[in-house]
Amino acid sequence: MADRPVLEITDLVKTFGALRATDGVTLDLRPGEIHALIGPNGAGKSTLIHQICGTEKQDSGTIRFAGQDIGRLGVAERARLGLGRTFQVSSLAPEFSSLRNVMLAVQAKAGSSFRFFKPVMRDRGLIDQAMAILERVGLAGRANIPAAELSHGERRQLEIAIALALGSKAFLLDEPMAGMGPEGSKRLTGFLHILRHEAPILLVEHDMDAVFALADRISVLVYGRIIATGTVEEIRRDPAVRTAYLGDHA
Amino acid sequence: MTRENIINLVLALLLLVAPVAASQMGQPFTVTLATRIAVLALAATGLNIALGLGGLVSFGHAVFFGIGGYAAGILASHVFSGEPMMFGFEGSNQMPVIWIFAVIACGLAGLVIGAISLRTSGVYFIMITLAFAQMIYYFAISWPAYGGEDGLSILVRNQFPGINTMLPLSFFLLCYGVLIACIGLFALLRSSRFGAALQAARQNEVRVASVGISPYGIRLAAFVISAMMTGLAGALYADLNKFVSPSMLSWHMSGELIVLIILGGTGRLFGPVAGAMLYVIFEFALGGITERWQLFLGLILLGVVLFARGGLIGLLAGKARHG
Amino acid sequence: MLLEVQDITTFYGSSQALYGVDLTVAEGEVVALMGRNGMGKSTTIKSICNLMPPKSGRISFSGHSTEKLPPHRVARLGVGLVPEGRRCFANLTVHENLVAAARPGAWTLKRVNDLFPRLDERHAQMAKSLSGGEQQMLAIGRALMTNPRLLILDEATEGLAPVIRQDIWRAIRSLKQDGLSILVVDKTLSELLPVADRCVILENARSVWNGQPDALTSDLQDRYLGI
Amino acid sequence: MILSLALEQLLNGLQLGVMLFLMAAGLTLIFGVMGLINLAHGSLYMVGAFACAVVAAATGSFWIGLAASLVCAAAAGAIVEFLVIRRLYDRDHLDQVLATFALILIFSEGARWVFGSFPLYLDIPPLLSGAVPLPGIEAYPLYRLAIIGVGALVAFGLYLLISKTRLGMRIRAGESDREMIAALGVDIRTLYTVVFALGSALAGLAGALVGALQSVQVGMGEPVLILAFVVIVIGGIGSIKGALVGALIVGLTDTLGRFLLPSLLGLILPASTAGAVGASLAAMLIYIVMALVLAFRPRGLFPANA
Amino acid sequence: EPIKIGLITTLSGGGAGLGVDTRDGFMLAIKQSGNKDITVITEDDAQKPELAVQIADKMIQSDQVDILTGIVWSNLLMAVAPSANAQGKFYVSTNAAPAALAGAKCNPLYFNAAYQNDNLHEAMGEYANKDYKKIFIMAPNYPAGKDSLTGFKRYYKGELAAEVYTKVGQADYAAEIAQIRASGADAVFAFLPGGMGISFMKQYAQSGVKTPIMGPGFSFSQDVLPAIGDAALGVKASGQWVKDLDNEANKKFVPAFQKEYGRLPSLYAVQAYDAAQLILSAASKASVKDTKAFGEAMQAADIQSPRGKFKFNTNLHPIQDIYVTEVVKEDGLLTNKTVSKIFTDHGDAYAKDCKM
Ligand SMILES: Nc1ncnc2c1ncn2[C@@H]1O[C@H](COP(=O)(O)OP(=O)(O)OP(=O)(O)O)[C@@H](O)[C@H]1O
Ligand SMILES: Nc1ncnc2c1ncn2[C@@H]1O[C@H](COP(=O)(O)OP(=O)(O)OP(=O)(O)O)[C@@H](O)[C@H]1O
Ligand SMILES: [Mg+2]
Ligand SMILES: [Mg+2]
Repeated sequence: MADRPVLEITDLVKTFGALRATDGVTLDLRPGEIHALIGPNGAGKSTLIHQICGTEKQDSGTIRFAGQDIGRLGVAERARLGLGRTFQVSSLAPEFSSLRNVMLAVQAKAGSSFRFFKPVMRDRGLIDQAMAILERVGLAGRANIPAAELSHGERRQLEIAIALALGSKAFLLDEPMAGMGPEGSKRLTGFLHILRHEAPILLVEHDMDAVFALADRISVLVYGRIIATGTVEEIRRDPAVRTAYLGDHA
Repeated sequence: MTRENIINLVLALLLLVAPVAASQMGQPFTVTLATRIAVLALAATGLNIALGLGGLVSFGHAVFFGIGGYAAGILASHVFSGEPMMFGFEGSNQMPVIWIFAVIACGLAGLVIGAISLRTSGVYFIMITLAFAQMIYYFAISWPAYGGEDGLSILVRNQFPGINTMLPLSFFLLCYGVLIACIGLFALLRSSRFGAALQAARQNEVRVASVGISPYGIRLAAFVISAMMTGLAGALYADLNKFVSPSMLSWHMSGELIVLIILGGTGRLFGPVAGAMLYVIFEFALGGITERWQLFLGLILLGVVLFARGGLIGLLAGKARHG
Repeated sequence: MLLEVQDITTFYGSSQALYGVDLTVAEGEVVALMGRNGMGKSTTIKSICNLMPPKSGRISFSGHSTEKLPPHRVARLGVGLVPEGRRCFANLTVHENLVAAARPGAWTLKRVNDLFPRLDERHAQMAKSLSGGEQQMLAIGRALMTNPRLLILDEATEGLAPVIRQDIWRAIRSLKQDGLSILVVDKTLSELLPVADRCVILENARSVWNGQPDALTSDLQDRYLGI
Repeated sequence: MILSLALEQLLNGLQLGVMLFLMAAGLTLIFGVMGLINLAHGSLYMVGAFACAVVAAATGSFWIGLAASLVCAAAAGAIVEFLVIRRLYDRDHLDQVLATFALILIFSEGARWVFGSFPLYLDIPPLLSGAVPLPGIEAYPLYRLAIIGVGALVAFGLYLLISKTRLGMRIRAGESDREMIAALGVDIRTLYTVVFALGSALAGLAGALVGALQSVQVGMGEPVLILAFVVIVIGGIGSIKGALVGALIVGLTDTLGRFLLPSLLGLILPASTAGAVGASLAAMLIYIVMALVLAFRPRGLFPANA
Repeated sequence: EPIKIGLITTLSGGGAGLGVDTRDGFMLAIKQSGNKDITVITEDDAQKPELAVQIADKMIQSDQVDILTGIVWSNLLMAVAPSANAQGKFYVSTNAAPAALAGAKCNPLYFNAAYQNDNLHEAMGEYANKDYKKIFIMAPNYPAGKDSLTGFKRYYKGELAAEVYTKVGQADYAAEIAQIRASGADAVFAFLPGGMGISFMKQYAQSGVKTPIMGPGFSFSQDVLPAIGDAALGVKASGQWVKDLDNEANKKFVPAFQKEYGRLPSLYAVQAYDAAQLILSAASKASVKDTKAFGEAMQAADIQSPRGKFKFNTNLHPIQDIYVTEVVKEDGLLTNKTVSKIFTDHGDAYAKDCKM
């Protein structure tokens, strides 16, 4: 793991009024790893993800991604550089079918959204790529169902499919397991094991079984500060983490 | 062939056959009505790109309609009066030249208005587009050079190479041709990658941004294309009436364009055609029967919104499918 | 019986989402509604609240049929809903969320704040800027403030930190002790089963199994829940 | 003299602003709080003015007319809500625009059917007629001062209603999630009917009050409608404070623009041209201001939910 | 021989009052004539130029009318009349009279039975010379408004306190009234048609400013006076027709109109009444298909106008007397009373540019 980190965050600060939601966070993500970010509700995990993707602007601190300072770029630009994300609350194009949701991502990756004439539904290349990805996440059977009609769990799967289709260089997953049944969680866990070899994953998750099974490193965020970083075993034993977060789940 | 396609074909044929037959039977006015339908449908098709596909409810599209109209009126008036416009340019009474002017002018106007307006969204967007339209409306009313509120007459309809535009039927066929071409363009746009991104941006802006497509750029492009198409319709409308006036720029006009689209079916390929047919025929038929026609028009519109969701096409062809 | 659901079918437009669900909740009972993703749990709940009225079948709440009742009348019979996805009122403050729909009873602002001190800390903040877990607490608190006879929790612990989740289960147990009836959907069986008096399992939008938690063998779990 | 004119124009701007606020108050209530674009607001304004004119003519009392305007507009609003509007809350803005556009046609032609095409007579009550001297100003119409008073009262009352009462909370909750507030046991349908009627009553009140100063005729609501939209959009939709500030900005810009622009241009152009060009600019001014505000603050000056 | 007349006027929307009077005045003359050969087709233009064009097209193409008439507004007239003339149809204007059609663009098929737009303003300019030295003039900022002030200034010799253009459709005049107060003018000339005038007058009466007001007759004609109320009392206006004019035709016309429609006629009604009379008189002399003969018969203007003398200028606009009136209350009803005659046989400034 001597490679240079893909994503490096240094001294990030974000305040909402009097609240320091992110309070000097320094964190990195290295190639091939799953780095779990855990912490109590309201600790600032999603806020951190928002700043990395650009939906919120940090007050100070730097964010470097793939060797470039991305702290000032817009959301779309960062996504084009290869930051893939899922949302804590599913965010899809509701009228589009699962397939078309993924196709949109495929076309976005190709940077070809200013093609005005060729009909997408006759674009075999586009469709095949999207279908392949739907198959990987197990949604192929629901390819033609509008996203609005998918159940909660299926939407989460679709979000992952979109992130995959973007061929991202790093994944930021905000609670991907939330709302998935035991079966789905199991499958997703297996899936993330494979995904990590494509690109490293920053995983925010409250499902400790999944986190313990997956993470190479865990950082614990409490009140906007990282209070501990370490391997699964180190974190499980850390008394501060137990009181702040894990409780008797260890 | 889907049911919607069949309906579209029927509408297209109806709009073509009715005036041709009427003109054979010596009812030239039907041709005029049909031309009006075609031109309004074209304007609404333009708006449909922004509104139907992109969800951009522009309450100021009359600006482009009016600019297109004034392009025709102003260029023609200089030919007529013999005074050069600027840089020694003489004006023109050739439709192709006028159309190019109209489309470019509207494209530029669309770029400026869109670039500012698209910073906002939702109701704010509705209102800022209206604001621009009102600015230009008041400007046109009080700007004396081209008639102000009194408007500007085009004494002789502009010409198109190889066609005698003074014949109502020829002029209709010309407008019809332009309409069909633009509907074709709309269909292409809608099914293209650009169209996919545009429609996705309407449904969920954040999603589109986070796959790496800037919704702003996509929308701006759509707005400009939409403006240009509506502007082209404006130029034809001026020639149809042989007259332009600021009322082409008024908010009523913008409202009417929106009404046409919803009446026909928002985002549907032939929605504007169906809407324009319905609207013009109502206006004409009701206006002939009673002075209170606006009351009945209001009731009919209300009925459509409340009970025929998806407009006429939605009623006949069912819900739109998105692949 | 407090709640009786008999063989309901429900449609989203023309697509059918429930094909015959039976379910009862007795006074003071905690019933767990289980099933894989997309099997119709949330739809059943929406039907009970008449947010998605069933097309056929019967629902009655403490003897009153809820047929044709608007949702607010159903709620006033004593159904408190914590919906899937929280659905807090984004443009209201935490405090306002809690009191907007409150009805008098044992649950007061103070009691809810004692249950979730975090809500008290954030009382003046807009709900939309709360963290996910905070919103979840708010949704539960909001339902309790209506002083329901039946509390319906649709994935109420989703996205909560383990400590908080334990708090919430503790709260659910104490509500149960107080005699409140609860219908609960949750994914974490290890936490759910100890609380439940009875389980109902949905498979392909039908209720297929109904029994005590101890009777839920690992064979059954494998077949219906994919574990 | 100059100073007194400037002072008077400032007061005029303020007064116009308050008048605009009165017109916009009902709209911002319905629009901001219930999330409904109600183009028929101008029609309810007209209903108020007509009711006041007709009843005042019949009874000889402006005050009874004023009461009638409140009642009629509220009743018209409640009926419209019951028959039409309540089917539109879940629809997108587009359907709302079309439906309420249709309502404008129906109201206008309906009113013409009943009252004919000629303007009606409605005059200021004797109690409030005439002008009074103010410090620095020779004379200022009493009625306009009264409008300032009523506007301020309405602003304050609405503010309290929306942000301090439980009713207000429920209405706002309904805006963010109607289904959910119903599932919690609040009869949101009836509540919305009440709010809509209230918004309509405010429109009617404005119609009656302003109608006494202006021409009471079919179509009087349309210019008002657009102005009212401009006002609430500048201020930020749904915010009573925003509507008030927006109204004052529009009132002052418009008054001062009409007055100053021609004079300023007069320094460089011949008087008659300056008058015309200045007036053209002045007519566009509020729209320019609105575009500027939105270009820099895309959600208005005081976005309600920030 | 049958004649078909298309009457396009505004019967819905804000300006419908004027259209209703136009239609009623016109139909009164047709009815009185008892001429069964004449058919009148009436349609509403809703004050929209596009709609007016469409209706005109329909009337010409499908109904095959011989004569169009009835439009109230200049901008609609500009949309309809030139193109109707180009298609060989007569247009007889009952009100609108833009300068453009009186001068170089005059047309042998275009008759104006009302006036030229500037006339009434010119009359007020002339009248103002008598009593006032410094006048505040004001009009809406659109072509008719500018024409109006130009017309006024053409005859007015004194000093202008200010020349103010207001927004079209403006409803609040506090700012202008303040300017009037500060200007030290000894009179105000305001051209504010329709609702604008009503609003202005009501507000002016409340303002405590006492400077006298004058304006063109149609701002204070019978259709708006009741709405302005007592605020209009004493206002001086100009008109080519006044209700109390002492001539035979007028003595018959006013009661007849009142009997038929239950209200007093306005200027618009008289103009339309005369337009119809002109057509009727020509119809009795020539065939409408023979445009030259019919046109000449029209130009002869062989009618008894309630205005008294009436004849056509070379540009086919009227030459007529113009009066100054004052708003008074008669039997509790506001109306205009003649004060004096200001112009005798007055034509317009554009006739010299008309080469026919
Ligand atoms: N726009 C905002 N304005 C004010 N406070 C905010 C805003 N956004 C977030 N916060 C606050 O910042 C804190 C961090 O929120 P965040 O959503 O990042 O938490 P989280 O760690 O993701 O929690 P969870 O695990 O529950 O999702 C919370 O207390 C939240 O209330
Ligand atoms: N709004 C909707 N329109 C159409 N179909 C829907 C809608 N919501 C849900 N469905 C369908 O109804 C079925 C049942 O969904 P429901 O949400 O009740 O499942 P669930 O058991 O709660 O699943 P999960 O555990 O994922 O929340 C699913 O097949 C889903 O696709
Ligand atoms: Mg979070
Ligand atoms: Mg569910």
